[in-house]
Amino acid sequence: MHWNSVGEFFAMGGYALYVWGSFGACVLLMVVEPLLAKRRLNEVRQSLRRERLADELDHQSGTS
Amino acid sequence: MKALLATVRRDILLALRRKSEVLTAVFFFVIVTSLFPLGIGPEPVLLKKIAPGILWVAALLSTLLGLPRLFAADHLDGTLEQMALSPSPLGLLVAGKIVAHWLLCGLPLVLLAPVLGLQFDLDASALGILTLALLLGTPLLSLIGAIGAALTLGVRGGGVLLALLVLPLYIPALIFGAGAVEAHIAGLDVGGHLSLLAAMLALAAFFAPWATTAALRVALE
Amino acid sequence: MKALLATVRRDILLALRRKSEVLTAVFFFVIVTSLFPLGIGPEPVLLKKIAPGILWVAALLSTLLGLPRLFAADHLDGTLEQMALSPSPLGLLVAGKIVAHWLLCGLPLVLLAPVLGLQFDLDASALGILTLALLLGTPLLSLIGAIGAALTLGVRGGGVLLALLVLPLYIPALIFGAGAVEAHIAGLDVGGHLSLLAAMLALAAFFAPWATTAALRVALE
Amino acid sequence: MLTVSGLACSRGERRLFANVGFALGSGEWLHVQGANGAGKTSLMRLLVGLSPADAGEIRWRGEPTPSVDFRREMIYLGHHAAVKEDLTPLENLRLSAALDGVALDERTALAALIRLGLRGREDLPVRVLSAGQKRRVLLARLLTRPAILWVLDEAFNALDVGAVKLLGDLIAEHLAAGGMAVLTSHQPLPVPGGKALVL
Amino acid sequence: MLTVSGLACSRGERRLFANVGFALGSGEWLHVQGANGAGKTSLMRLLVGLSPADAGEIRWRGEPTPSVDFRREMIYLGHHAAVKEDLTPLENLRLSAALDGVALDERTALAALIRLGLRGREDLPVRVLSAGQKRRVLLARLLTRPAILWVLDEAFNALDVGAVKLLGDLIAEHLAAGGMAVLTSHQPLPVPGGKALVL
Amino acid sequence: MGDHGRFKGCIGVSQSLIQWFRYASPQSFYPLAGRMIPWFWAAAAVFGVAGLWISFFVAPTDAQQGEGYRIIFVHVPASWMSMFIYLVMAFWAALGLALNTRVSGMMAQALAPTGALMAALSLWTGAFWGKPMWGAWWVWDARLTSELILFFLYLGFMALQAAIDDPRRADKAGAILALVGVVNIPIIYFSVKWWNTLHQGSTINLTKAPSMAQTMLWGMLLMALAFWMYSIAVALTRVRAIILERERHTEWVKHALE
Ligand code: HEM
Ligand SMILES: Nc1ncnc2c1ncn2[C@@H]1O[C@H](COP(=O)(O)OP(=O)(O)OP(=O)(O)O)[C@@H](O)[C@H]1O
Ligand SMILES: Nc1ncnc2c1ncn2[C@@H]1O[C@H](COP(=O)(O)OP(=O)(O)OP(=O)(O)O)[C@@H](O)[C@H]1O
Ligand SMILES: [Mg+2]
Ligand SMILES: [Mg+2]
Repeated sequence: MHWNSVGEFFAMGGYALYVWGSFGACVLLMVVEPLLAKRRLNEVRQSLRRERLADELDHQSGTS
Repeated sequence: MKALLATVRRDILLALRRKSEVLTAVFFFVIVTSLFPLGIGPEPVLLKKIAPGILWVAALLSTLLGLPRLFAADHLDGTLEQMALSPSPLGLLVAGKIVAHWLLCGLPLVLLAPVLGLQFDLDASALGILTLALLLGTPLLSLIGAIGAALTLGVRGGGVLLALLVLPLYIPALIFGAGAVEAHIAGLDVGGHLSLLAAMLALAAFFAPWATTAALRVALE
Repeated sequence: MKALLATVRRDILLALRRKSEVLTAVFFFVIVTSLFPLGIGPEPVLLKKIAPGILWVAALLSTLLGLPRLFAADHLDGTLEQMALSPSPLGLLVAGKIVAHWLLCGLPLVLLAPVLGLQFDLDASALGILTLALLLGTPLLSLIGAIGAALTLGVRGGGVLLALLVLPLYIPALIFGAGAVEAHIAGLDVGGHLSLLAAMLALAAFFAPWATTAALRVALE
Repeated sequence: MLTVSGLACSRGERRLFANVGFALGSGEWLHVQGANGAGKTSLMRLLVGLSPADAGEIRWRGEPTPSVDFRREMIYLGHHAAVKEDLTPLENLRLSAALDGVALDERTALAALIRLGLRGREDLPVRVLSAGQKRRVLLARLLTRPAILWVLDEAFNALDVGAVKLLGDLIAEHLAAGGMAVLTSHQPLPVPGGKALVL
Repeated sequence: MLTVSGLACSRGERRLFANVGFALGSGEWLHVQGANGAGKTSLMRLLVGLSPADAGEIRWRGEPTPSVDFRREMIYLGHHAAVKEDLTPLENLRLSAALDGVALDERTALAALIRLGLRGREDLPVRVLSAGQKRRVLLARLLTRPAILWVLDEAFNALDVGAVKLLGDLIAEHLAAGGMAVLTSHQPLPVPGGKALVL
Repeated sequence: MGDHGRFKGCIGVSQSLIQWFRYASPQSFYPLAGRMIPWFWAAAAVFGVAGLWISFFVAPTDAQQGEGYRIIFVHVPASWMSMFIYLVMAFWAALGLALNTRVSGMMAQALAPTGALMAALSLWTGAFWGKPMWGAWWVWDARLTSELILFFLYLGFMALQAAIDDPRRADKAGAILALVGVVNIPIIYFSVKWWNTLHQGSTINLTKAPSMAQTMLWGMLLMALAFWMYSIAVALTRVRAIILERERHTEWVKHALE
């Protein structure tokens, strides 16, 4: 452990912009991408559920 | 006027429907600008020197690339015939198509040029001049290009003949547009270059729709 | 084999019938190479330095410009369907079309490049290398381009998507092709560059017709 | 209202027709007949003003034709599909109305498409439709764009039996409402009456 | 010789047809019928091997189809004109024969064009021909390219009365010589006999 | 003769593999992927935490580059993954073309955005490294350029697929493009050898001893593992969505939602 303070850690020996810019971009994109993928999955599921509901309603009105 | 807006809306809708179209015109611009450093080699001083020329030539070529499609699709499927027969004046519809073309092919280049210029290590004020010159120049390219596209419509040899007709007319825009940035880098005044560009734009805005309409009528005969 | 020759003959006949086509591809090459001196300004040393890069980029762009038409016309009017159903193997007909494309768009560039290079003040031996590199490189451009043309056939976004797909694949040819001439000017050995180009050409000659045929069958489905 | 006199047309060195003349009043229609290559399409294109005639004149309400009034009151559907393959039938219809400067709400457009038997296809891109369905999308414009003179070149091509009957009915309704029509077709037309012009 | 069984095809989410089967022997022909959008064109494209079927199989002389033999013995003419607008009818005919690897001398080609009523048009670029004349150029291939199975999609479209009769005769001759044909058309066909397949 | 037997055995194995791929239906793959995803997330988290710990608290300051070198811990994994994912994508594409399996096309389509993301990260972090080290955000160096080409290939693949509506056709066209683009991978990898460039040469080499501090190497490897697990997890999530989108009209999807 060679950091003497939190401030020193964040300063990254004067390379803060570059180091944090890189790590930050990675973290940001790697958080956003799974969320987007997950949302895509949820959207399909949602629309499938809606369709099934509609099917059921059709069926009910058809038989009654 | 409503018909003009309707045309703009329609063309933009069509382009968006083909999703990739808008993005890829821009990609072409990006790729062409990055081809030159590859062909020429990575010397920063040399690259900075030729940057304005390259950006302008790339803008010119990517406008050119989209031109054959400006009227061709409408011509092939008969929509252009219908436009010519429409109660709205054909000139208005044509103006709408030109505006849409600029919004789709010209404006993105203007917005992107500063970013690409950055890669060539141009400084902020040079980038400003570059953007301004492109803002005046790209509508000019669309207007002149429309005349060429209409003249070569349905003609044998299409796209390449179009390039042959249009490129010479683009040369003044290229010289003054790239010249403005170079003059600025050399520390000279750029007012002259830019006002010449503006004058050419005004002239073209006045005559090009008219010439294009006439050429389209001939193509439809 | 007879079918291959028949395709070559047919495509050349069609191109000659549209007279302007052959000439204008060449004109495009000429005009693009002469745009740069206009955009960049007339400094002989600078121009000589960037000459190989510019000539190669121009060759690449003028090949690209003709690519969308490689299969499009045959697709639109249904001839491609007939080819796919013909008793002659489709791969052979496709190879014929690629050969014809090179004869029409590639070969003229090779023949013209020395003349244009002369304008940029390149000396005789550099011109020789340039011609040799183009002779190996332009068929490569046609082969790779054919794959792209087949993949984007009838797809929304057509021509520009094609550029997006094909240009990245052209980059190695550009680097080695222009690199050969630059290396020669710098007094280095060019054998490595040229043999790499030749290797890429052999690879492409082997795989491209196959990939193109597969892509065409997909497009026809 | 439409009077044509002394019309002549040649293509290449071939004279297709000369001295063609006719007049159409409200409720009347003209059947242009002739073998392949006789010049029917050429005549139609002269009529609507897409190409100039060698001789003769065409008057609409007494005015020489390519007038704005004429363009507003005439609709021409040719050999071409004239629909955008990437758009849906509904979008095609609404956008072409917008270009003509005609207001067209979604309801009317949809009704027209359904009348032409495109129910369930309103939201597909035209590209995937069958040959006959593409023609129907074009024909839907007859319902959404008010016009007095209908100029239809081989409009019955590629249509199935039901659609042929439907289009016949549409034309008959249009004539009954005081409209006019100029038609070509190689099949017998399911529209009663009509003058014939043989080229 | 042509046996089809259990053929199924869907487009998008729509099932166009399933379990289509038939057999054609020498001298027989099949009339594929159905409303616009029923799937006639789609069926033809499956038959000739342009697109893959969802299920089912197609055999020619007992072999599964996209075989070289099948391609040699079959000719398919679709909705498209499939002629080069810049070439003359004669050039079109000879070049397409060359692509198929068939020898075709000028005399035979000319005779075919004349039989199809294109006399005097052999040397015009196809671009200037009328709609019906373009179709005739395509149909001339039936005479110059020997084939056993003719697959013709709406071949009677755009033809005038004389040409319809002529094509009917051609088909009848072909059948009498032991050929086979699969046809679609919305009009009644001037060919006697024939099985019907309604989609 | 013994060889003969082994040869036969080989055929048997490859045939059963082919059978497996052929019947690896979306229907059975969908739940399987669902069960695997949490494990990959967990692995990604573990490796990620360990890797970050080493990158920031264990690895020593570099003698030449100071703290700036720490970018290596994201730059190299992202670069590796961008190339590796392309290879995997091309593998699935080839499989789809050869065996006409449904899952392969979906896998290729699911991998592309993640690959593009990795290529973008490689470019981004490289640029953020280049500015302090070389004094420029971007230079037209061979490796940088070929990585840019890779990024464009990913974009091209996605644009091509987006431009074709029929999924079957989109898969096949995409597969052909992916296979053609594979030539770019060796170019990226060997570019530092073939041209004398600004970019770092290989530090990891199978034949030579690593020229890098042991702890740095460990940090890089752990981060690479984390990126790897992450990529698998995201791609599987996306492939599940794609399976449902494409198979929405089949019976099994209606029951798979419970
Ligand atoms: C936008 C700019 C950059 C791009 C696109 C890029 C791309 C790549 C790629 C693709 C690799 C993996 C290739 C391999 O492992 O052989 C890599 C590795 C590496 N890069 Fe970069 N890079 C960039 C900038 C930089 C900079 C500025 C530095 C340092 C000054 C750097 C240092 C390294 C190192 C040390 C490796 C590991 C090499 C190895 O271990 O094999 N890169 N880079
Ligand atoms: N340059 C030319 N030289 C000679 N003849 C020409 C030329 N251009 C066109 N033609 C002829 O002019 C005629 C044009 O006919 P048009 O298209 O009007 O026919 P149509 O009656 O509509 O036929 P169809 O029933 O086939 O649609 C054709 O016979 C064509 O061969
Ligand atoms: N993606 C899709 N989604 C839904 N339906 C589709 C899709 N693609 C095609 N179709 C439908 O498939 C059918 C294709 O029909 P096809 O072209 O085979 O008809 P056809 O019988 O030849 O008709 P025509 O008589 O009009 O030529 C059409 O009804 C079309 O609407
Ligand atoms: Mg006609
Ligand atoms: Mg059909």
